[in-house]
Amino acid sequence: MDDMYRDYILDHYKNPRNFGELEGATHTYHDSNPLCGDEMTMQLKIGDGHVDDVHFTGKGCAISQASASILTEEIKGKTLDEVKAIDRDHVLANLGIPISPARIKCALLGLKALKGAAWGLTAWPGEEVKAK
Amino acid sequence: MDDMYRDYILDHYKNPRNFGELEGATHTYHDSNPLCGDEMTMQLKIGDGHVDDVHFTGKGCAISQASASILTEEIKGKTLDEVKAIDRDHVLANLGIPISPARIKCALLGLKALKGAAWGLTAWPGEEVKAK
Amino acid sequence: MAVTVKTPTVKASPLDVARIRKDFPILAQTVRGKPLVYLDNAATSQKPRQVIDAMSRVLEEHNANIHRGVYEFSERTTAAFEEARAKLARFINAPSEREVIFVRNATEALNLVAYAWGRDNIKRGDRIVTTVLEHHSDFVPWQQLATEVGAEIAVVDIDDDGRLRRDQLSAELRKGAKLLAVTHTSNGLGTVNPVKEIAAEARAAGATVLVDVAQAVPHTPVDVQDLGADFVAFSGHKMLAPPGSGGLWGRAEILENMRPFLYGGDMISRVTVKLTEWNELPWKFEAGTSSYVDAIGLGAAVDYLDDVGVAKIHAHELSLVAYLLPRLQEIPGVTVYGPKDLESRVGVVSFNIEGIHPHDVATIFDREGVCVRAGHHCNQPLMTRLGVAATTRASMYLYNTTGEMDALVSAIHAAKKVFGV
Amino acid sequence: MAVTVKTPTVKASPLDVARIRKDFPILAQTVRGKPLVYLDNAATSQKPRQVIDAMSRVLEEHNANIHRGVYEFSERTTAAFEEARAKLARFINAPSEREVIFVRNATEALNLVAYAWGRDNIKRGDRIVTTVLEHHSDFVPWQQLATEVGAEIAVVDIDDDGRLRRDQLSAELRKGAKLLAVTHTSNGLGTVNPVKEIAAEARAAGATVLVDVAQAVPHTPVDVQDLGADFVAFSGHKMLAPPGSGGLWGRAEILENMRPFLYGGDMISRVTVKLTEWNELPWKFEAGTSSYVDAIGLGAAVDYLDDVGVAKIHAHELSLVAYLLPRLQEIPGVTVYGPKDLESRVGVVSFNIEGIHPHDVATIFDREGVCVRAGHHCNQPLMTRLGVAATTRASMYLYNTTGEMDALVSAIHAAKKVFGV
Ligand SMILES: Cc1ncc(COP(=O)(O)O)c(C=O)c1O
Ligand SMILES: Cc1ncc(COP(=O)(O)O)c(C=O)c1O
Repeated sequence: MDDMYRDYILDHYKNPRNFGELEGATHTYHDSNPLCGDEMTMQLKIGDGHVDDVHFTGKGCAISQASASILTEEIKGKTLDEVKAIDRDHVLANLGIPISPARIKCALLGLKALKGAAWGLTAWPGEEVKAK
Repeated sequence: MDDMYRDYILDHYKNPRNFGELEGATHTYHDSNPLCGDEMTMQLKIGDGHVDDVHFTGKGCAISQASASILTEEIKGKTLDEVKAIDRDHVLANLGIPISPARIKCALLGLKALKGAAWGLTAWPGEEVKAK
Repeated sequence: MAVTVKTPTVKASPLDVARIRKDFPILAQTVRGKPLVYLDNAATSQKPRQVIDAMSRVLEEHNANIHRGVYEFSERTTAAFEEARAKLARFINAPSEREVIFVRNATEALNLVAYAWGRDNIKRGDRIVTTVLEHHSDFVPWQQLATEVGAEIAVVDIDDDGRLRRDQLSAELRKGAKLLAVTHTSNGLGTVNPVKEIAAEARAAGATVLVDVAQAVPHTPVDVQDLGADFVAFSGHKMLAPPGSGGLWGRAEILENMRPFLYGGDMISRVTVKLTEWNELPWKFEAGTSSYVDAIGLGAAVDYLDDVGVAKIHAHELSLVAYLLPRLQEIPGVTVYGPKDLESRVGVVSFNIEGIHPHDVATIFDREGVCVRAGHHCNQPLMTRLGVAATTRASMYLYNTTGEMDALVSAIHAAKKVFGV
Repeated sequence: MAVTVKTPTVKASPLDVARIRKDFPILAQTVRGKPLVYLDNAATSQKPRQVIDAMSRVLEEHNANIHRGVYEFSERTTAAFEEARAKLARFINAPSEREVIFVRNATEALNLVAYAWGRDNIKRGDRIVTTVLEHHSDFVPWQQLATEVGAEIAVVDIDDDGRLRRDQLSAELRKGAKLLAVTHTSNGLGTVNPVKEIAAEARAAGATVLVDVAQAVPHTPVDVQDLGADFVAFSGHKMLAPPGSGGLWGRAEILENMRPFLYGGDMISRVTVKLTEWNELPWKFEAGTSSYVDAIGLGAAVDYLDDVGVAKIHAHELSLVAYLLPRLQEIPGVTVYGPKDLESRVGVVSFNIEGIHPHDVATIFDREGVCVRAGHHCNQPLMTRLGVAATTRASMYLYNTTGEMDALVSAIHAAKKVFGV
């Protein structure tokens, strides 16, 4: 029936790729979306400027989990700079489904956690609200 | 032309009766209406339970001044109990002009000061808002 | 967790819902081509034509700033504003209009009490008793006040049916409490607390009693004198009025002894460079230009509710709950939170579907035209207590129908189909 | 007290007032059989059809509580609300929407700063500099804060023309000040202060600068970045929007470091029994359900003002003042307060008629259909400074006409006739 809950989205939700603790992670970032109670931790193992491995853990809605799962598949082997350059439009395009304004934060939680990890943050500095 | 600013109102305003300090006053009460800046002091000389004399001082709009002036004329010689029994409807009827809600406080300032004096108050106890 | 109500025993609603629905222009709208099924009434209610028109009428016919204008429009608008206050006072049976303060919403009312009463009456070492059922707006102000002054906060738990633990509450009150802050009706579960008994117990223990009636006033008759509270707080937008309107009721003796909250405008009697004197009640607590159009809208909403009858609205909501609950419980994987019977509850039904996050539920519902809330409902301590991150909440009002309950049930099946659960 | 403008040199208004008037349904009303002459715009403005319709449209077409609803109506209403914020931010040239907080009115904005910034930043012995021109809403919060914490307050005087005493102000700032709270435009006299220069001076002296722009934003272009202030406060209802809407702008660095003001609802990110985390700007300062209908009305008002052009509105008002002032000064017994020229002023004209109390003036005006304000205009320190208890104030806006100025002058003659002065 569905525009949004396509098979591959549900598949990523039910069978998330790269899910679980990453042993030997060099970069870890935890984030959450208190509005819906979603939690997400991204872990990277970076060697020689490349993503040797990536795992995530967390719980949340289908959109946030699928988005994170898809993202982990994409970035394996990428350079750290390439990871840092991924933007929200790219993630939304990759998801390939219409995302309503209320669900944007769900769709971007994985990216936010990934960026936090890639930049080596311990807390998120700015905020997501676009300046004028 | 005028319903409200009748000749006798303007006459009381311009030539207030019983205006000025009352020597030998036994009861004095000062009140004001900060909204319009009106000030009013009522002074009574009570002997044997009767109003032997009454004076008022103050400044304000035509309505408050005329209302006070008319009131002082009326109560001379009355008993203290009679003075205490005067109510707002009586004062408004005596004024004999239509008073809009915004001007009610002006019309009743004299009465309020008079009551304060008659009851021997130093500060006004309750408040004028009608209970339900 | 007994289910005491079965489908056949549903009491008929006392309302003529079809007629009522005609008063609400928004209910004729469609969402993505489907009829609107609005079940987010605990978040905010829809507004009848009568309220919308009352607001436009002020702005088109006699708009002027209130209280200080010596001209007819100002007098008419002032009269309409103060008449709305009188209606509201009657509606909650306040002893006097002087005790009814217009605020933006329940949140402002609760914070007003925390700032203007709390800062002078809650001292280091004092105890505030509250409950895990509270909306954040009746919890965080007390938490912050307690932190600021060094007071202690005790949070009374619920049992597994979503009922307040009276034993715990009594124990906490016995330890001594300056304030009991308790919700009348839970926005998360629909539980109605036995506030009258609780208030009596708290006052006997020496506590000031504040009751959050934001979910009560719209749905059940509330009589503040019968309740025995010291303060009650509520929002207009949950009771057919526009956002921007709401009320704080407090006992006159207490309000009179409180410092003001916001300073400026109408709340003032006299200002000198050195000193300021305050206006009388209720205006002492209404600083600046009031939201008089919203307040007049609230007056019109009270008229509407009075016409229909709040007791009937409550009975109507219960008839919907009685219809819905057994149908929900038949669906595999659906967990309903809170009371499963009709005893002391309103038309709020919180649930989860196994394997589907509430946000996904709400998104799929939306495509079916069914508007519900998914999230923590500003009830995070309660969610933690329930052991969930979020729930899906359907909340009803006078214009909802059993047909809409069916639509909700269908939407659940649709969601389960999408997720294959 | 030079009168620099004489009747013949009146500049033509750049506005098509006849067309504008058609947008304001209330202007077609009559008062006691006479056409409405509304000259109480400094108290509140009238509202165009576009604003009234924008409000009804929300309530009839997509009303839902904002920010947390995962369904279309909530998303549409949220979008309209945040779009209104964006419009407002552009209108005052705020660097970011994050810095624009919706409040009920200027009074709430000013108190928000006093509570959430003032209590942490003004300490015993600190100095607050303000002026005798302030509205009570920008004076009493500071007076009360100063009393509470033991700070000192310095009130800068005006000269006999109603202009701020810059020499005094400089002297006070040199003595040291934590805060300068100054009005941009006086609601009592219509004076426009040289706020940009003053703000620069105050900031150089180390003071935080708060500017009350409640009478400025509706009548003159305001650019907060150019102004150089740290906070500005204003009300929607004075700028064609409904009561219940208003704005506080503050620099992000300052807002981020401030504690919240009201607690509950949207301003929260996460609550546990022990601890609460706050939402991001601007929502950190918007507790409970916002007056989103009023805010959306304010967005529509900004659109309207943008369409007409605020600079043109200012020029229009000055053309009315230029027309009125010489006519007033011809009338024996009329005293005009404040600036008598067109330099740095808006369309506010305060005056008295010898021998007639302002309240009697306003009452007689009302019967002529002329609505003006009589009283202290929440400006008691200013009244004391002027040596009067009250004044009569005519204040203009985009829809007023020279014909209405004539009506005002006639009304003065009528009042003089009644009183025989
Ligand atoms: C200069 C100024 N500041 C503040 C205010 C207060 O506005 P509000 O009553 O909308 O809070 C006013 C309104 O009269 C004003 O003119
Ligand atoms: C029980 C309860 N209290 C307080 C509030 C806060 O209401 P408002 O957002 O109108 O301030 C709500 C609204 O959700 C509520 O349900």
